[in-house]
Amino acid sequence: MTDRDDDALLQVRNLRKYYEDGGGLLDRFLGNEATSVKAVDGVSFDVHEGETLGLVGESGCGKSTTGETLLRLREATGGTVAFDGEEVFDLDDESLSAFRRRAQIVFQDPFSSLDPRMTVGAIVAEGMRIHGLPESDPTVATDAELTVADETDRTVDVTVADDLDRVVEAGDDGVARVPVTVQRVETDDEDGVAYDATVDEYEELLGATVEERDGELHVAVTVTGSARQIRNARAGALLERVGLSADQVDRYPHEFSGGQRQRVGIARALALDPEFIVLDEPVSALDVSVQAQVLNLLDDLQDEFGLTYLFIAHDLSVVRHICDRVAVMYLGKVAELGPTDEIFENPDHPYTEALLESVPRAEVEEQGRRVATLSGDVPSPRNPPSGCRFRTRCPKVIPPDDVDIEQSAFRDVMDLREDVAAERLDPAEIRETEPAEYRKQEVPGITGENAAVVDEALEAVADGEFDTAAETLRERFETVCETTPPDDEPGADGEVVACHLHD
Amino acid sequence: MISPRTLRNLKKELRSSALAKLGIVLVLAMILVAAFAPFIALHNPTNQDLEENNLPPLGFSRTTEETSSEMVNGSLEIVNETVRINATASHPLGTNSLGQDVYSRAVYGARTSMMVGVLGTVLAAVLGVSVGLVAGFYRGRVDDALMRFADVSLAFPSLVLAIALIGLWGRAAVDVPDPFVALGIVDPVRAAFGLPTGMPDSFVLPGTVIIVVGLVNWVWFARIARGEALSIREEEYVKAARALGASDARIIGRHVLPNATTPILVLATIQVAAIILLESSLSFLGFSGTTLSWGFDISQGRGYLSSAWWIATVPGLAIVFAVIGVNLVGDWLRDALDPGIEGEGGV
Amino acid sequence: MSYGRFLLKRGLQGIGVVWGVVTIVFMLRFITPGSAVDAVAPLDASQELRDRIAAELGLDQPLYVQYLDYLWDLLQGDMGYSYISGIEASAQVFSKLPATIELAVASSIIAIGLSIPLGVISATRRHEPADYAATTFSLVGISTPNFWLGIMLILVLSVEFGLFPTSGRAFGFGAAFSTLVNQGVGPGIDAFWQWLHHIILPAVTLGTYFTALITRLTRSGMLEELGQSYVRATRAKGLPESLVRYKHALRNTLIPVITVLGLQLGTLIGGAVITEAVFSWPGLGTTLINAINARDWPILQATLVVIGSGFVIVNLVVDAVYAYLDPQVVAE
Amino acid sequence: MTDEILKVRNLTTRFFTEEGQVNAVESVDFDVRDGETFGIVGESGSGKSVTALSLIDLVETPGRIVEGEVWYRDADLAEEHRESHPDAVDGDYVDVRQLPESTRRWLRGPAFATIFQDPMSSLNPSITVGEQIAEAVEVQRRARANPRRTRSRTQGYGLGRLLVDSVVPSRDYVSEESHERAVELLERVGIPDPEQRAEEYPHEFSGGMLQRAMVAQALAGEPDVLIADEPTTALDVTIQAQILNLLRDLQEEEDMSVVLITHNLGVIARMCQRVGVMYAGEVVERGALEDVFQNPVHPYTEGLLGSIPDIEDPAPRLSPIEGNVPSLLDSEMGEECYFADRCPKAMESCLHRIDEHEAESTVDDAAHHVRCVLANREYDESEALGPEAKQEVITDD
Repeated sequence: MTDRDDDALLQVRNLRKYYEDGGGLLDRFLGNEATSVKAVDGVSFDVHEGETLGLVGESGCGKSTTGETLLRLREATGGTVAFDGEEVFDLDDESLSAFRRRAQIVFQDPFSSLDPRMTVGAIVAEGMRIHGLPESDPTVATDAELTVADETDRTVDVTVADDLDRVVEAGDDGVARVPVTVQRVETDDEDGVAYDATVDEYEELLGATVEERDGELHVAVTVTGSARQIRNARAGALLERVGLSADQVDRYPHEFSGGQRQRVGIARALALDPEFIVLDEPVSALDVSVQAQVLNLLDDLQDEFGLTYLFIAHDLSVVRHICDRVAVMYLGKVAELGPTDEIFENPDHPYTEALLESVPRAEVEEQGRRVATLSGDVPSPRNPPSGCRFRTRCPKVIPPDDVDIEQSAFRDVMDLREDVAAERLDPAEIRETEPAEYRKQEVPGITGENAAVVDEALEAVADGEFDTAAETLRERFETVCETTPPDDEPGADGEVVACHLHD
Repeated sequence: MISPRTLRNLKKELRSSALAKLGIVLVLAMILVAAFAPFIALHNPTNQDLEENNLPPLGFSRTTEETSSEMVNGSLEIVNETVRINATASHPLGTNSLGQDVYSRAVYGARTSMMVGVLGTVLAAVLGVSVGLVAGFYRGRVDDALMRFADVSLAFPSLVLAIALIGLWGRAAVDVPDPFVALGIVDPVRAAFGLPTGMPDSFVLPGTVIIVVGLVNWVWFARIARGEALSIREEEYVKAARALGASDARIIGRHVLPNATTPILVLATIQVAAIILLESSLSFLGFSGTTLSWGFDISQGRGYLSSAWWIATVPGLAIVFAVIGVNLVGDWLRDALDPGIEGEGGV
Repeated sequence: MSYGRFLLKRGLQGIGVVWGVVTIVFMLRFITPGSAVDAVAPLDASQELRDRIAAELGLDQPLYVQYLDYLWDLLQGDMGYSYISGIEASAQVFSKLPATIELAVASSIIAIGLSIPLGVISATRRHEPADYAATTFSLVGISTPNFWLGIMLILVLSVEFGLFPTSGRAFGFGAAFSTLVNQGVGPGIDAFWQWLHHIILPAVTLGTYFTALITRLTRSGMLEELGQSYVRATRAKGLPESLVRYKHALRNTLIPVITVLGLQLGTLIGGAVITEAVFSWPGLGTTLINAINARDWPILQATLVVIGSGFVIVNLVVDAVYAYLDPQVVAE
Repeated sequence: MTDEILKVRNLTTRFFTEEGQVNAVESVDFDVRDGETFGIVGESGSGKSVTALSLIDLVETPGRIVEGEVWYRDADLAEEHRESHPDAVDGDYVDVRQLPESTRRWLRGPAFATIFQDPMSSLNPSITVGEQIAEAVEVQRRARANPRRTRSRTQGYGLGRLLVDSVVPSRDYVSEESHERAVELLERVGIPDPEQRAEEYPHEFSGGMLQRAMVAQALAGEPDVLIADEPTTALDVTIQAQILNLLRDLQEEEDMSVVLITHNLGVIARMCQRVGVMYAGEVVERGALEDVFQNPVHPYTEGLLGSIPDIEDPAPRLSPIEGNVPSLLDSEMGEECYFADRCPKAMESCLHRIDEHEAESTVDDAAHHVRCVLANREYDESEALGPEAKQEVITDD
């Protein structure tokens, strides 16, 4: 187990999430055994402050489930998640609520991530309403930049309510400051002159009163806006910040395009000014041109607010563009984890290699490129393959060292073993085409002892004895990939290559 | 509560569908008739006048055999003559066997149907939606228990269960004072129009029937609410709310319920129509707490089919038009809002 | 999960529902004001006489004992004896059952036979006369109370034109069938004609609401199905329109329609009760109403149990057809 | 000059909705050559899918193909209609738009075949995959048996039988050979253990396998042109690669032309020889892949290429196209180029309708058409449209 990497904001260790189904009383009685889908089956990684860690993989690999489980939006089956040193799964309600303010999430589908019956302003402000924000932070001092119109000949002192920071954000020096001007006003009542103070920012939320006491002007600046009005103003500001306009606060989600809705989702996540945001496929549902706008926005926000991102996606070119480090997931486990350039330039894990190879590049050289594709389909997470889960499709599956066989031939043997295990072969057809002949078609590249064993197995299949066939093939061709699962614990450098080629 | 998009869809559908317009007209008519019954009824529906019983409606006449005895040269003779009875203007739709005005009883019958239909639906909705939302949202054992109980209560046809419960619990009814009569504005207005005064100062609200109807139909609302809760809780905006730290109660109240209103609203219109039919069936079978009901009038008219067909026909037509109106409004809501519920609800 | 195991599971759930039905029927007695003794004992019976009756009926036992006795008797088919007529409750109820089944089956045949074609025609010939006719008929159909429809049919067809009997049930289907078998074709045909002659009006009365309901369902289901993308893809491969409509769209339309059939069975049986009252058709409906009015508990409970379990059995049949049509149901 | 199998001229499809007339496809021209893969790329709302549906005449109300010719090369068909539809025949080419609707429907299968984006929703969930492919084979077999009468395809299969079949799935309509052919087709597209899989239902297939089954179904009629509408968008990248390889192999072996419609420029680059870029219902640029990708003339094509993160050497920042996709409501579409409000090089001359200009092309036999004034003039800063002019363009009427 690696030591606790102290400056990591998030430490995920051996996270597991299984979905039980068919567990009803009746089902068990009837013998349909309860099966559990192992969506996330032991995932470990760290996320450092200010970093963007990519979590990439094909559908069904468990990346979204990981994102949601570590925010406790789903009940974890096992493992631990430490956020800034605190164990998230053990937080009591009160500290969980504090955690919620520091860690937020943005979702994928623009049409399902916003409540259609709420105005955009209410959506963005909901977080503040739940946490009773904006509350005043006692440590923030409040002050006014006083400008006194020249002809006023009185000395002026200003007192500012200490909850001013509910409206005006503290500057870099940690002080919430608001410009106030005081000037003399001609009035027609008996003493002909009066003094008036106005606040030049957030007029509708702040008020300034001026009193003349024994020759001196006392100006008091107070917060007059209601909590709701302040939240609405803050929501408007957030909408501006994500590229929409404040006066759209009262519009409804159906009046916005996909790209604009994602911006509202981002504004909602920013409302509690979190430190860490899980971006669960934020741009996958968007068109390319809108996608670029949102990616640029996410970049700018990260720099401005020092945010840490967990960026979940299946589009590798987007991940390459935005992530500092990348974790590639396959069937609920981490296959490879490391710095983005290293992973993309020279991938170690065969699955990462296959992924990068498959991605079509938008350039002329791509024309007619022949891609060596993986065989078969992603296995069902209900009963994942033993040992290394990628062995059923891996083009570099390791033959036993006492067997010399060429890689592509060994892949054919392994495919044959899959078919025998799933009883997908037709005994009559093998009988008819003679095992040796059938072997030549299915597994061309093998000779000698290897060929003999395969023929013997096919003979068994022809007699319908799939088990003996599987056993004969296993004795000779059993590979380390199927017996022992590769090590997917992050090393000292936090990297992972879960493949026996690299043990 | 109703989002502008829903209003826009409703208007758009209304513009393009004549049936929707007809539906709204019929329903509004029924509401007005029910509300202002004391003004538009010609007579006090309960006044009996045995001289003028079984009067035919305008445009029809009735013949009847009358036997009278006469002294004809010293001996008693039975004389049979056929007498033609014509309609009278004061009873345009005729009178029933007790001489009560058929039109006025139909008008007051609207009030009963409307009350039972709406209140019954509200009770069923409140019961069903709250249980359904909780079961759908929390799933697990709560949900299983509800589904089994729903299956069981679906095994009892609403009418069968209603008859049993009303039969056993009795027909308690509540005397509700008529607001307009209480204000004393009815008689002066009627006098101004030359209509007979002395309208009933209260009308009977069949309490047991409303409660039973509510109890019998809550399952439909529970099923719909559960279905909605099950699908809405998986929506991303619910997960986002949970990520913001919203409590379950807030999520159900602020996100699940508002988004579930559309199918519930459509089901409610279906249920109002179904309950009007159910109430009239109950009162037809004599299981209603009030005699001022369309079903009861139809059962009275059943005995006089050959001689006074209008006694049973008029209240029946009233039911048909009222229910057609409510069903058309239901179709309008379903076409405009497309809640995706088919075939749910019913008697 | 294979088809057989799916049915087995539904069967077990069905038994659970029947058990629920029986429990509710048993509980009914305890949520009703007044004691069961009142139904039996004469009004002026002395307290001592009333206690003896109560003991005899086992009402003095603790609740759960009564419940277990009730269940045990039920399992043996013994539903007690009618307080009024003294006849065995199960005998009386089962003698009335065929009449109700006849009525329900006859109206279902009319309903399903008429509504599926009507719904399909009005969906495929939208905005044409056929569509408007079907839509109007179905709207009026579900808005008409069936008892009033019955009375109007009697008024017009029986009283005015004397085509049909106003009430009663001459031959049961079984009786007509046995006449055919024992007394040969002549009387058999006559018996069947009598049976048919009496059942037409009640069946039409009960069937109308159901026909209208299924027509509307089939129509909207068909319209929705024709909008699905697999219909467009099927047309794209060159399939003739008739195949697209009937072999593909109609098949998937029937699945939700059949589900709703199961749900709306309660409406059918409820309707039967009131139709029997209108036509004084000697079925469970009339039995139920009389039992309620007379507080004849054994008969009341027996009727409810039979109706409830009949409902569960029919629902099982509906599930079987539904699972057969839609393979995904079994897979879930 | 290889011969064109399909020439589309001035194709215009509009939707007449309550909100008004939507110009989904606006005078689209393109050709598809023998054995070629022609790509149509564009973002959502660009009209690329409606173009596909218009080709196979499956535009449903409220949509209607308002105008346009679809010239399809088929000598026998041309011969057949030379007298009856003289102006619909030009040499071996026939304008299918002028043929009767039934003949156009007859072309689906032997002439055009289509595969759609989401295979799961393109197959009937309650009928086995084998049966649905066998159906496609059967329909072609019966059509070929007696081409004259279209009723032929339902001969001996009356309405009564149909109704029964809608409840009890039977194999009456489909002959035994068609079932065997279906299994062969499943094997042909690389589905293991085809006999067994043919008996399974769509929900028992993975996305990739089901898309292969859709391709098998498309091959039933040995089509000349396979129209693939976003065939791999719903698939993972490794499965996508398998399907693209399959499409290329089939294209070569079956000597079939492919119209590939997608929003993914990478897929276009890998598969297509020539490509058309669509924006707001119009083909704004079309030509050889090299021309369109390496020296794009239309600013939208440039913007599109600039928005894609490059997997090989990622730029620090993307250069997206500002603004949003315009509404296609006729009332809101002015006379100007529809991209004017978002175009970095918009000029005065862009404020009126622009038709296709011929731009220079590096590839010899492929013309490079661009619907933009920049095709034959330089961008002139002085004439540039200011931001307020652009804003005014959006809300001009």
